[in-house]
Amino acid sequence: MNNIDLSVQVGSLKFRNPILLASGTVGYGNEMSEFLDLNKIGGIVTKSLSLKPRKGNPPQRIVETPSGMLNAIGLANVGVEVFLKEKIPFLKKYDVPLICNIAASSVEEYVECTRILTEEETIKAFEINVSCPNVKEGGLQFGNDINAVGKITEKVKAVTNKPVIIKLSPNVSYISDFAKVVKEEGGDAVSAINTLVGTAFDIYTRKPKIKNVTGGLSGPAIKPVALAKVLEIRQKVKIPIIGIGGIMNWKDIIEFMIAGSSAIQIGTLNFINPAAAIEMLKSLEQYCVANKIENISQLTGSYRI
Amino acid sequence: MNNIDLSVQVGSLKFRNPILLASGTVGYGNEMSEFLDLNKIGGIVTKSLSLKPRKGNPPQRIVETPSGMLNAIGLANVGVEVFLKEKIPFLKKYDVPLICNIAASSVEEYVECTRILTEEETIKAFEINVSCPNVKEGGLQFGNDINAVGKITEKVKAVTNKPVIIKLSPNVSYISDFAKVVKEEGGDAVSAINTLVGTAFDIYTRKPKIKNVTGGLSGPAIKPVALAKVLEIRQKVKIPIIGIGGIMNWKDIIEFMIAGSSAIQIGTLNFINPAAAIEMLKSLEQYCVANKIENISQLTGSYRI
Amino acid sequence: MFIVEAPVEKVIELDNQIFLLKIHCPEITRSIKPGQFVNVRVSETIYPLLRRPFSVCDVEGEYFYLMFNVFGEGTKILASKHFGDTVDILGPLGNGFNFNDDYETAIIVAGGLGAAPFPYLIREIGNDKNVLSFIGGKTYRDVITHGMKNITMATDDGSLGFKGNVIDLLNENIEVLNKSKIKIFACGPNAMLRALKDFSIKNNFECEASTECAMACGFGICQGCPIESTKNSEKYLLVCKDGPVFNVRDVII
Amino acid sequence: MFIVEAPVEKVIELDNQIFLLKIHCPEITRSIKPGQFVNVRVSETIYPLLRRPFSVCDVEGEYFYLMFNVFGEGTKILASKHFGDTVDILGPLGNGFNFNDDYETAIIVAGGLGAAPFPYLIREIGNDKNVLSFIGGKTYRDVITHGMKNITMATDDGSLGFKGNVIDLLNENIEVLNKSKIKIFACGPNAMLRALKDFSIKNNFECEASTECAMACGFGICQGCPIESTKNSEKYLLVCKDGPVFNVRDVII
Ligand SMILES: Cc1cc2nc3c(=O)[nH]c(=O)nc-3n(C[C@H](O)[C@H](O)[C@H](O)COP(=O)(O)OP(=O)(O)OC[C@H]3O[C@@H](n4cnc5c(N)ncnc54)[C@H](O)[C@@H]3O)c2cc1C
Ligand SMILES: Cc1cc2nc3c(=O)[nH]c(=O)nc-3n(C[C@H](O)[C@H](O)[C@H](O)COP(=O)(O)OP(=O)(O)OC[C@H]3O[C@@H](n4cnc5c(N)ncnc54)[C@H](O)[C@@H]3O)c2cc1C
Ligand SMILES: Cc1cc2nc3c(=O)[nH]c(=O)nc-3n(C[C@H](O)[C@H](O)[C@H](O)COP(=O)(O)O)c2cc1C
Ligand SMILES: Cc1cc2nc3c(=O)[nH]c(=O)nc-3n(C[C@H](O)[C@H](O)[C@H](O)COP(=O)(O)O)c2cc1C
Ligand code: FES
Ligand code: FES
Repeated sequence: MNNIDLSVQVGSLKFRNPILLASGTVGYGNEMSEFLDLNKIGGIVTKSLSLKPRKGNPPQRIVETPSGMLNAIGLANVGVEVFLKEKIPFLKKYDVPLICNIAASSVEEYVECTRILTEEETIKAFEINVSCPNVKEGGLQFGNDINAVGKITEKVKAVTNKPVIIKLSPNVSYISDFAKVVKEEGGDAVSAINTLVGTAFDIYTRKPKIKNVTGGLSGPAIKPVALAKVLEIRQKVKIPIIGIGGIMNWKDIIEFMIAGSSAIQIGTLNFINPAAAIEMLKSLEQYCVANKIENISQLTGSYRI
Repeated sequence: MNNIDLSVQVGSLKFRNPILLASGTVGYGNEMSEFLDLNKIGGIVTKSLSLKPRKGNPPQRIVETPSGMLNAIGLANVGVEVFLKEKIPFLKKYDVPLICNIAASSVEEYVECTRILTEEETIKAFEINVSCPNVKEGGLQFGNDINAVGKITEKVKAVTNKPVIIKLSPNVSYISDFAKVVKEEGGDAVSAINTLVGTAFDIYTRKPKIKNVTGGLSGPAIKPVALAKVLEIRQKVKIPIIGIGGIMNWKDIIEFMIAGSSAIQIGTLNFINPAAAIEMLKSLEQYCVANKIENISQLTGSYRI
Repeated sequence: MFIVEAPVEKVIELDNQIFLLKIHCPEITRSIKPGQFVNVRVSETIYPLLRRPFSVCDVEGEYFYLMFNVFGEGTKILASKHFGDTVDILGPLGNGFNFNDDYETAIIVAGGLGAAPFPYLIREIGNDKNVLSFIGGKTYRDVITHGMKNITMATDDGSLGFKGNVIDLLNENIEVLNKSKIKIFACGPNAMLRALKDFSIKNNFECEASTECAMACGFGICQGCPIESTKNSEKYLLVCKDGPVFNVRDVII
Repeated sequence: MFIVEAPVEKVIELDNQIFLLKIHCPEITRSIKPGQFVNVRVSETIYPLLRRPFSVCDVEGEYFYLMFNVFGEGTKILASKHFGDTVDILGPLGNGFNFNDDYETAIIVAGGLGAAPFPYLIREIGNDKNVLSFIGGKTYRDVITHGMKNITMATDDGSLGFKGNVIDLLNENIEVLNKSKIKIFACGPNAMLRALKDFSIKNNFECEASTECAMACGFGICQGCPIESTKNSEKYLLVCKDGPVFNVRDVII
């Protein structure tokens, strides 16, 4: 290919291409490695980690909806300690930027997780999940509370030298207000978006299809909303954006970059085609060649309104 | 059929069945009347009316998205005067509750429209659109401003004896806060939801696919979000709810009622199958028979959590 | 207007990956006029969600044809239909061409898939008038001559017929056009229609064009298909109801 | 694990609207074990969005079979596949039955479509052990005997075989079961599996059951398919990775 540069920069973070694998849709990398060469991926974001292991919500945790799915996993995860002991050794074998996603139910827990994990050199950055809609304590409250988001950003930044990305909730009136606070408090980038709050009922039992009652909506259904949130942030706040939401093919990646994303994450698609991330690289290059783009990062925010 | 009562009540409003046709998806009734017998419909909600005629947004106004569509019509409408003169005579011929939807760019305009229209006896209630995402002045601001929504409710109620339904925006952190204000200010019911803000870009021209840049997302894609908003209101505020968002079949109607809707509106579906509203009535009856429900209104809020 | 679950008779693939879909649908054929269209639900599922508008390409007894190429998901599904399948048709929609006016020669101007409505128009004009067809495309692949009469062709790259666009071609043939009282019937990309409008005004030719735009409903309830009117700047016309065929002097394309 | 675009050989409709889909897929047949499953993408489009999990029903050379009924959109599309179509297969997934243990008689217990994994299991057991099949269903329509051996049937309404559920049927036949060292292999609705677990514990029978639950990925990355473990209440097991076949004593069904 005619020397197309697919690498992108998110603040001080450099990725070999804009495709990261989203938190909660790639586990800790080992299963995915059977389908694709992790060394070719832009980066991996771990399942949200909490200080202690979490069991997560009881079943049923997922249900399909039109062009989307609801999930209420409830942040089931192995906890920071087991992660470092049992998951990091596998990830160390690869040359792929590892972003640790952290979820917590108090500011202190966010700080504590970061403090412990920042020692591990394999971890290149943190993505702070303030926006999981499926956990009652913390979760939604933080994501919808601008002061909490500001405080978490500030305190987490204070205990690590590594870039801190805040993953924002779309379930708010103006997401750019939150991006602004993140920037003010020293956050390095934002990820947008986490899932939309949704629900579904079984009309025969009249019970919610998801045990947790509500879940987070992901998949192509939410793409237009995610793009609008990325655009809103781009237009209002000068901060790097990692675009997420409903990406199903290489065209969606380009669309997210045009709307203002410096990099993107794919989530639900990993369940459908875990090899997709790598299959799309070639198409991205071809698009760049056809459209005379030397470095794909030129696309970021290149909309013509 | 074994004497199933499909009639429902929304505050003091009585409908022969729970299926209303949503604002902006039924025009002023005349085209729809070629496909279905308006006398069999629960009710009709007019396209949003403003004091003066509005030209609306330039094209392109619509685009399909996964299981949804974006629209930015921009409240194109004939205005109150022409409506009364040219559209009401047609609607008078039918025995179907007519709800007038009003959109405006100031509190005064809402009040003025209501004052004029309330004289017309064919109009049975008002639905106040405070939530159109596609009109810059007014629109989104009102829908996201809790004080404005309260004030509009109060002032509109002051000039009419007819029921006032406030159509809420989903693009807010907590929709139930808005429903609460509506109730406090004397509003008779809320409609939930209007469209979600979304966008889409053409990756070759890098222009937004919708001239207005952002549009409102409707269709089955948004159904889980709409259901969650209905449920949130139902759990937090005692006010009748008209459920809207992505209804494609009779099962979706039942689902919306279980989640807390007293009646529902169908929108995008009217474009795909303008006869759908009537085709679904029989299935609703069959469901009630099979599930030993005598009056369909028993379903409202009957979820089992 | 009808909504009909109509049986597919067959799908014919012309050259250039152009498809003809033959549908049995007396409800439509009884009253449809050249230039009118139908709005087609290509699948029973919610994917794709909206109907897709297509001009009626031709009518034979109780059958009508649609002409299309595989563009996106909707046309892909249509192209894969078989005898025994059905398609859900909503129509007839919009206003067709006024081809019974007082003129001697019908000038058909088609760009690419703009050819779609003309087999039926030409059939209906029959021998009442002369018909001359001017057909353009980017390359020879894009020139569709199916059902056309007295054809002159143009391609942007010169791979077939005249090298240039179809307006250049009309200018080349201006003497022919000036020989009798003509009326132009056009369909094609907006850029072509815009140029054709200028050409028609300059030469004082009558011209009706079938326009295209994104549509949701196709019958006037969604307001999704506005087109600027030259007569009333306060109000858009609707392509689906007031068109899709307009006198080019009435609209800003 | 593989992702393969595998050619459909044919779709066979059994009685009772049960379908068998025959797929050519050496990547799967080379290593798949009875009780393992594949996750199938039924359409190239985004509708339906997620893959659908199915037990491998049987294997013949480079072909394998899926067994299903038309339940929702996914199975509807699968049932309409033809020779020449493909399906996108991800697998083999999960852990299968441990059928080489030390026992004399394999007791197959299937409820409704729970019959799916057993033709392959029975084929693989071959003549190494005895096989007795106890098959239940609501009515005679729901009893699937395809590929089963030494069949005894039960229906809730008594329309075929024993009147009652399959656990009642096992109790009826308890003497037969006690005659040799048995191991139960079961698949069916959760209510049946729960009752069967009690039955197995009470009678001190070994019992493995293939469980079902909603899944997104099928290979352990989404955490969508938890099942409560009896050994560690701090952590769910995953049906897709730790199952779908479990020793019934290890899980709370
Ligand atoms: C009145 C009318 C008559 C028509 N007659 C014909 C005909 O006879 N033959 C024919 O081939 N086509 C005709 N078209 C166009 C036809 O409707 C589109 O080609 C068709 O909708 C494509 O559907 P698809 O699902 O294959 O592509 P899609 O997947 O819907 O389209 C792919 C992309 O193209 C965009 N797009 C699709 N259609 C349009 C449009 N009309 N304007 C702007 N963007 C669009 C979509 O937004 C999408 O991004 C007509 C259109 C109109 C309005
Ligand atoms: C490991 C495993 C093996 C399976 N093997 C078989 C098999 O061999 N044969 C077979 O017929 N089926 C099998 N199933 C079930 C099969 O996956 C479903 O029947 C299939 O997904 C239905 O798809 P659909 O699109 O037709 O229905 P959908 O439209 O997906 O389903 C309709 C409704 O049923 C619900 N639903 C679907 N599947 C499940 C589920 N598993 N749990 C709870 N709710 C559900 C959906 O949420 C939806 O509301 C298996 C499932 C698992 C987990
Ligand atoms: C099953 C599932 C689990 C998820 N778990 C997490 C998580 O632990 N932490 C997090 O920040 N986001 C989580 N997400 C959100 C995704 O990272 C992503 O933001 C969202 O799914 C939207 O992207 P998509 O539409 O491409 O899936 C999860 C999503 C899904 C579907
Ligand atoms: C083309 C279009 C135009 C609309 N116009 C209006 C409007 O004028 N006033 C209004 O209150 N809602 C309007 N809506 C919103 C609908 O009434 C409804 O709230 C929304 O579409 C969600 O329902 P649905 O998913 O069933 O379409 C419009 C929706 C569409 C798709
Ligand atoms: S397409 Fe709906 S009004 Fe024209
Ligand atoms: S289905 Fe995804 S982890 Fe089991």
